[in-house]
Amino acid sequence: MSATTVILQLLQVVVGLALAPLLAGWVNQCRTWLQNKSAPPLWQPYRQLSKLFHKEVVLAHDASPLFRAVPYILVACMALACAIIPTLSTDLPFAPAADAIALVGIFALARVFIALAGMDIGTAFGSLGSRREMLIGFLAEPALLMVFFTASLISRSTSLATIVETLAHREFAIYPSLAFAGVAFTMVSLAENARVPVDNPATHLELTMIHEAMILEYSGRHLALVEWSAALKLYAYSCLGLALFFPWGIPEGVGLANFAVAVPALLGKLAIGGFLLALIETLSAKMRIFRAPEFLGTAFLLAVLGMLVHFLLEKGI
Amino acid sequence: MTAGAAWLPIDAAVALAACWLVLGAAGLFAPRNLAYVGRLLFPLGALVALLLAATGLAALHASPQVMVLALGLPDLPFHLRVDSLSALFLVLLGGAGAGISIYAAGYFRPGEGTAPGLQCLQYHLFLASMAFVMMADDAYFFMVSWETMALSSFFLVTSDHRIPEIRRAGYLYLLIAHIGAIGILLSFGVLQGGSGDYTFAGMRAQPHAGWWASAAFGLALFGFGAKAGLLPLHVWLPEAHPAAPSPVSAMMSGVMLKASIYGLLRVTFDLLQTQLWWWGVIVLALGLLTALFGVIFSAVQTDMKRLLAYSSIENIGLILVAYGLAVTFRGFGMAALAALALTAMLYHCLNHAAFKSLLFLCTGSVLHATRSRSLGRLGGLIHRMPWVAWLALVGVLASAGLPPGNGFVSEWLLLQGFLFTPGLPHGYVNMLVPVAAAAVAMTAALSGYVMVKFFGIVFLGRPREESLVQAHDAGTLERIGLTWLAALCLLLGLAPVAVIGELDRVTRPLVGHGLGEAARAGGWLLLAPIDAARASYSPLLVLAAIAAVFALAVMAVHRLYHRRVRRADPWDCGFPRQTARMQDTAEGFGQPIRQVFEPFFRMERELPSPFDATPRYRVTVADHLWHWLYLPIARAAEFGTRLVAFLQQGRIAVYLLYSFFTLLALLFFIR
Amino acid sequence: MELTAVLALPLIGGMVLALVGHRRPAAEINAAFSLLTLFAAAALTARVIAGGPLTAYRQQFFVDSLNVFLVALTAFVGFTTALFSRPYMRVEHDHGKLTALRLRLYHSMFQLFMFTMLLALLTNNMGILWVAMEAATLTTVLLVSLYRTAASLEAAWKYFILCGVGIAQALFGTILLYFAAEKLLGSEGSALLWTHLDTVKAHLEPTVLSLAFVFLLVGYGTKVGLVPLHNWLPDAHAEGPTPVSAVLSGLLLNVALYAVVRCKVLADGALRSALAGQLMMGFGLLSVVVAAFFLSRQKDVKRMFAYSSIEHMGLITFAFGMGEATASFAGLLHMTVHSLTKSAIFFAVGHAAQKAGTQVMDNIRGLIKINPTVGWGLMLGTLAILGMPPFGVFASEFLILTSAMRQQPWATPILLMALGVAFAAVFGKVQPMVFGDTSARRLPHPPAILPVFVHLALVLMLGLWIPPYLAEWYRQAAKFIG
Amino acid sequence: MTPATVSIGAQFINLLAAVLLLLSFAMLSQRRILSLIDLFAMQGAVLFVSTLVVAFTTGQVHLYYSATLTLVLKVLLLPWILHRLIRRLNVKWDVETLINIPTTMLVGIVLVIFAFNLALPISELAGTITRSTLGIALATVMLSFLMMITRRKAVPQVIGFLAMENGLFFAATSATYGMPMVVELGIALDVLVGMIILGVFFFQIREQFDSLDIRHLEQLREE
Repeated sequence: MSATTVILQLLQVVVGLALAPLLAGWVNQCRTWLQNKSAPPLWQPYRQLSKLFHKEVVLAHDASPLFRAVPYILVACMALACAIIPTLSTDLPFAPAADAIALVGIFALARVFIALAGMDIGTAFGSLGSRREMLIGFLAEPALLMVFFTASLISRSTSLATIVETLAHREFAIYPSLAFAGVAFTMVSLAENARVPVDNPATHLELTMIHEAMILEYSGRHLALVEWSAALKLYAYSCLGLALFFPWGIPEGVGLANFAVAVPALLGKLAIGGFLLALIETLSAKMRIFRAPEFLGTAFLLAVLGMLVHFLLEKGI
Repeated sequence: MTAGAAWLPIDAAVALAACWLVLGAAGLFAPRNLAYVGRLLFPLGALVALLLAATGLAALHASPQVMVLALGLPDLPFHLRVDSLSALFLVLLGGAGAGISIYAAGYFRPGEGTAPGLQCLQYHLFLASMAFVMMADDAYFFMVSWETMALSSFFLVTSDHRIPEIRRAGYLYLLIAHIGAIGILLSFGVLQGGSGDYTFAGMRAQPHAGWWASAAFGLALFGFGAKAGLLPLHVWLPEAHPAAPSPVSAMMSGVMLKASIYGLLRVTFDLLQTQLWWWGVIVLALGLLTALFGVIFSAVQTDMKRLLAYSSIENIGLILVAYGLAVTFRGFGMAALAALALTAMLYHCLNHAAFKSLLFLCTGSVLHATRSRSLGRLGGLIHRMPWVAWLALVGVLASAGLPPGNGFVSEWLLLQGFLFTPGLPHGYVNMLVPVAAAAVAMTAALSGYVMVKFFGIVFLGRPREESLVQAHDAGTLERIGLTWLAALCLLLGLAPVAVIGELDRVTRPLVGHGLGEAARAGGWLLLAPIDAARASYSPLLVLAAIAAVFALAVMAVHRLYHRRVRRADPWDCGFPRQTARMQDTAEGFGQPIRQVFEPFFRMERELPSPFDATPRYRVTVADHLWHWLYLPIARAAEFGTRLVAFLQQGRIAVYLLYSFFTLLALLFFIR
Repeated sequence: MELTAVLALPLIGGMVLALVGHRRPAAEINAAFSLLTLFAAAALTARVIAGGPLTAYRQQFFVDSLNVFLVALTAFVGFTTALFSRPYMRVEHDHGKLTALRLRLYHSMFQLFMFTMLLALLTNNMGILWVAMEAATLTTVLLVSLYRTAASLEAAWKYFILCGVGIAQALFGTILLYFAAEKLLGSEGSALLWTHLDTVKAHLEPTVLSLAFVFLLVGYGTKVGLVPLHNWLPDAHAEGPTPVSAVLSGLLLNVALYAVVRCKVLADGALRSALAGQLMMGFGLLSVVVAAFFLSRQKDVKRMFAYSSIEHMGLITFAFGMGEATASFAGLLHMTVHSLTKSAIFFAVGHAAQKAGTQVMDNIRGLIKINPTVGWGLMLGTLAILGMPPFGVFASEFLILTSAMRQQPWATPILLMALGVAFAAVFGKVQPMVFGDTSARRLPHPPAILPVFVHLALVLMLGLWIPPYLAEWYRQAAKFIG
Repeated sequence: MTPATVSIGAQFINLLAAVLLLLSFAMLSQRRILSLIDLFAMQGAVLFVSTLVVAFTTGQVHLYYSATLTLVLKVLLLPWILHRLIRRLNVKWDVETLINIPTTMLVGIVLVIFAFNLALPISELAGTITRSTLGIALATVMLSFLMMITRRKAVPQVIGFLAMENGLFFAATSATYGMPMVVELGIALDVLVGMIILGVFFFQIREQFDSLDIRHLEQLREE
């Protein structure tokens, strides 16, 4: 690995960290437009973050050290995810450290820690949220894994870089299995990012909330980090989706030329993706918590179907 | 033979096992003297365990050695043999045993069940018999060690025998173990194939025809499965593990279950020459069922040790899945892939031994500190017993299969194995595999759920009972034991390349291939079992990255802003009065699982009526198999006894009639 | 010489005790005579090991590796039983269950019983063998009915009638044997000498011999307790005093089986067919299965272990029926370990029952609390008898099962199934007796726990290591059993 | 020893054998206990005579001893003991049977046929003058067995037992000119001792159940 690749690697992480709140803001803006409301400015999330960073931390009496460590762990996990998902280039020196399966593992790690944090204070809502989060998780995780399996069966590899390369730069072929996988992935990422119809990031309505319930007790810089990591998660999932299903525009080589191509392509794709997300959120209604297993079960099923379809139709390819 | 001055590993191993026996016997000299037993004998036992682990490592690098003791039957003296497979499991036994023994040294308290000296005897007998199981090289010695293992562990399980449930658990355990042993004996009988030679060497020499081989395999699967907790023979496990004292639970779940896995491997890949691919498929299916069943049931448990016991069932299921995959690959003659699956399996054996023992020991400390096993009475212990809590967290992450924990490595390998199945030349298997992979993934995810429940309810939140306030942390010896096991977890999690290099020595003799050089090709840092382009994983890098970002973030935030913290009551959406009782109970946390997997359970609910002044909610979750399998068998036996009882009806005339008819019948018969 | 001593000592002992048996030191005298008998038996054994088979008194007596080992076993168990019965009977006496006169009867009959068994083992004359067996029945009848309770009388009555009738069949068989033999050996006494019969067995008339063997099998089989001739056995074991139960299971059944084996050797020689073996295997298998199912219905502890004796006798009969070196070896080994273990169990049970004041298992609880040694003795003995390694019973069962797998594969699953059922039944009943909280009381006399653990230690040793000379000895015996 | 005497003796023995069989049938059908004992005594007498005849015709000396033994034991001693017992226990009742007499007789016939068929090939081999009697002896044994099964009281059962002994003894003498002396003595001793023990038993049973009906002896069973 050359110095440029290392720079590119770091750059990718930094871009991620920087763009993530923007994406969140963009999604909110689109949603408010679609609901005929007047939108907050695009950089609202940045303001919010800095405000939170300046606020002091109000910590419950019996919060354990774990509770204080979790926000940093979350950020770390999400940064790691951004580092290995090919967004600006597929030639990433750090990518070999973790392949698709490991990526799922890292997301799971983050989830487990935030769930533990939710239970740490010992409030009714906290444990409620953690329980629901884990419920979502144990269905979403295998579904996501199956999506990756479909992709990696096509590309005969589980390393994300290789997958994206094969999908992007091999001669064009239509993979019906990927269609299934795509739908499954969309559903999973909706659930994972606490979006309608599974969760609603905009409310504090006790009975419906999941993500918010867990982080109720956070405040100040901790809350800022949690929010930021949530944004990062959304960013990571979007990039993942784009990389898997619309891999075009991610250059193999290094060099500023490629970079110049890659960044606008990414921005464009993210903008469209964000708008679509907002659209989905607007069109669908929040469902009862015990519909969620069915929803995710469907996603899981679709992913598995995708694999079967691959065995059936694409063995030759 | 052990001729010559050379001091071979096998001599050392046998000597060490003998040392255990001696230590056990020494316990009888002062059975009630806790200082003598606890502070002297058990630490010595731990030392012996360490040495045994070292010996195992040495043997792993040495060529197979045999030894014949002048004991046993006149025509069948005790044969012993240490090859790489035995060596690996000896390492496992020694490694886990060291931690558990040192912990046990601090664990036993006066006036609990059996006298400590007696427990010392039973415990070391248990260890020694397991060591001999892994070294035995003929059917008789194997059976003797095997049953001694069952017997000693039975006595340990029932050491607090005043409680009827514990007696019942012990009975169930020993009964199923015995029935399993019968299956194993039959399997050996088939394996010697009429030659009458019951040494393993003789069995290897036998050519086994297809159906006989299948019969032997089936019987072995039954026998060892009964000990491992394979569905539907798992019923003893969730009863016996909670009943036993925690070090014993740790030993049983961490090591003894692996002994049965060892036996299965020994029979399938060593004694039998041919492996048929459909054996693998069957085991794969059974393993999946077991894994899912185990994890689902552990999610709804309210007793922390039962929870862990069911999670042991789950892990055994995963191990068997890997095993089934290996057999299938082997059956189709794909050595490399068989090696991959087998490596995953062995790796998971090591991992489970480490983290499950750790977790059981942690429950032991909690039990001592709070006198309660019920999750409903615990909580907030991270403040009272930080050592146990943080060490438990290591085990929890490992058990949940999260990177960079060790549980993740083996699951990663397993899933890699699944990704290669498209190569299989058999359509149905091809179709089956994605489903299997999905089930495995789901199991892994669910184990995350379980572990969050376990750790969150026991250690986090607020204490659910007033008495928990004076809970104390574990003692020094206990801490040493826990730390040792946690260190093992980290080691296994962070140095996969080295471990796989060792496992390579085991898989080569069994399936004729290994991942050693492929893994080494990726460099010591990067684990790439096949090639880096295909799949790679580096726990060290992952950990380093996370740590780095963590540190950076902490520094940055504290540097750029401030580090002010104000303590206050929890906000909780502004609810005014909150009590610890408002947290999720174990039942509550398991409720979604109960709802999603309703058909798996046999549930009895008691819902309070809305007008109830003192509302009570009760739910018991039972296992269908009792009613579908075990009770019918019991009834059948009962019926048989009623039939024969008719013979003995007390009338002498009738008795005379019997002998008269017997006489006439025989006279008729010989005419 | 030794042989005379072996036979004379118990006889004299019987006489002496018939006179002084009611005095205080009677128990010690009893033990002393048994000890002397043991010494004599040991000497005899040594002699035979050194010098090989020998005959005495115009060949009326005959000692070879088969019966000398049984003689040694009998003398040994007889001695330990005498040791055990010392405190046991004393307690019975103190509880007013037995008068001094009954004690006298007990002691002298005990010695005479030993005499009859030793006679049956040592004689070379099939007729005398029969006489001795009958005499053994008579003596034990008196011992079984010692308590004079309704139940004990009933048990003794059934025992007398059933065994008497059975033995009568054996006599008819003996007559037929004689009838077949005299044409070859002339009608003077030598025609019933086993050694002579053995030399000419190939020429004995097959039809007669097959008939004779059937009668002999039914006759002595009744005393072995083979299903369906077993019905006397549980009653007699349950109702007699425990030392008697111990010797009945431990010794008498062995002796009866020994008689059957002797006859089988002759029959095999004459018939040139596996008929005898097949019959024995059939009976053995039936006994094992039926007894196994009986076990789980028992309420009385001694009755239960009586059924377990039936089961094991069936197993041994099956082994001898297979009739091949390994199988017979296993059979002999199983005879040894069974009588050692079972008598040990009865010792423990006896103390337990005395402590609890009942033989009903549901009322015996938590022996480990009141007396750990008795509790552990019972627990370990039970595990041993159930074929748990590392005890010797497992060794012999392993050998039996393995040779069954080689010769009669069909029978193996049945046997194993029966063993499994037996395990479930017996262990399920014994565990709560030993463990848990107790209701028992302490007793004035300390229990004689030594015999129990001596026996169990021997059994354990046989499981882990069979002394070479013992193995050699079994091999010789097994060789000529066929 | 001329063939004539031999053949006559043989015929005589056959006659006695027939009588023996007849007697055992009579016992099977007998209702009254005292006459049962008489029948048993008669059986003993027949046995005694037959033994004498065999001894005389074959000149086997030891058979004379056994003949006297029979006389003393089975004709005089045992019946005397039984009579005394009956008187001491003053039981005068009739014998009740489990199955009615005619059925018993029918079964008995079947048994006899079976026994004869069984004994036929063997008696071919017999070198003795009394070959054909083996079947009868066997039949006697089986009939007494049947009697033991069908009788409900203790005393008749014992008598059946003794009758079985007689059958065996007859087999011994007729088929093989008697067992070796030692054995015969042993057998006689056993029978005597057994009888005495039984005598003791009767009293004990009586004082326990104040009856000799063995229906009282059916308590020990598997419920």
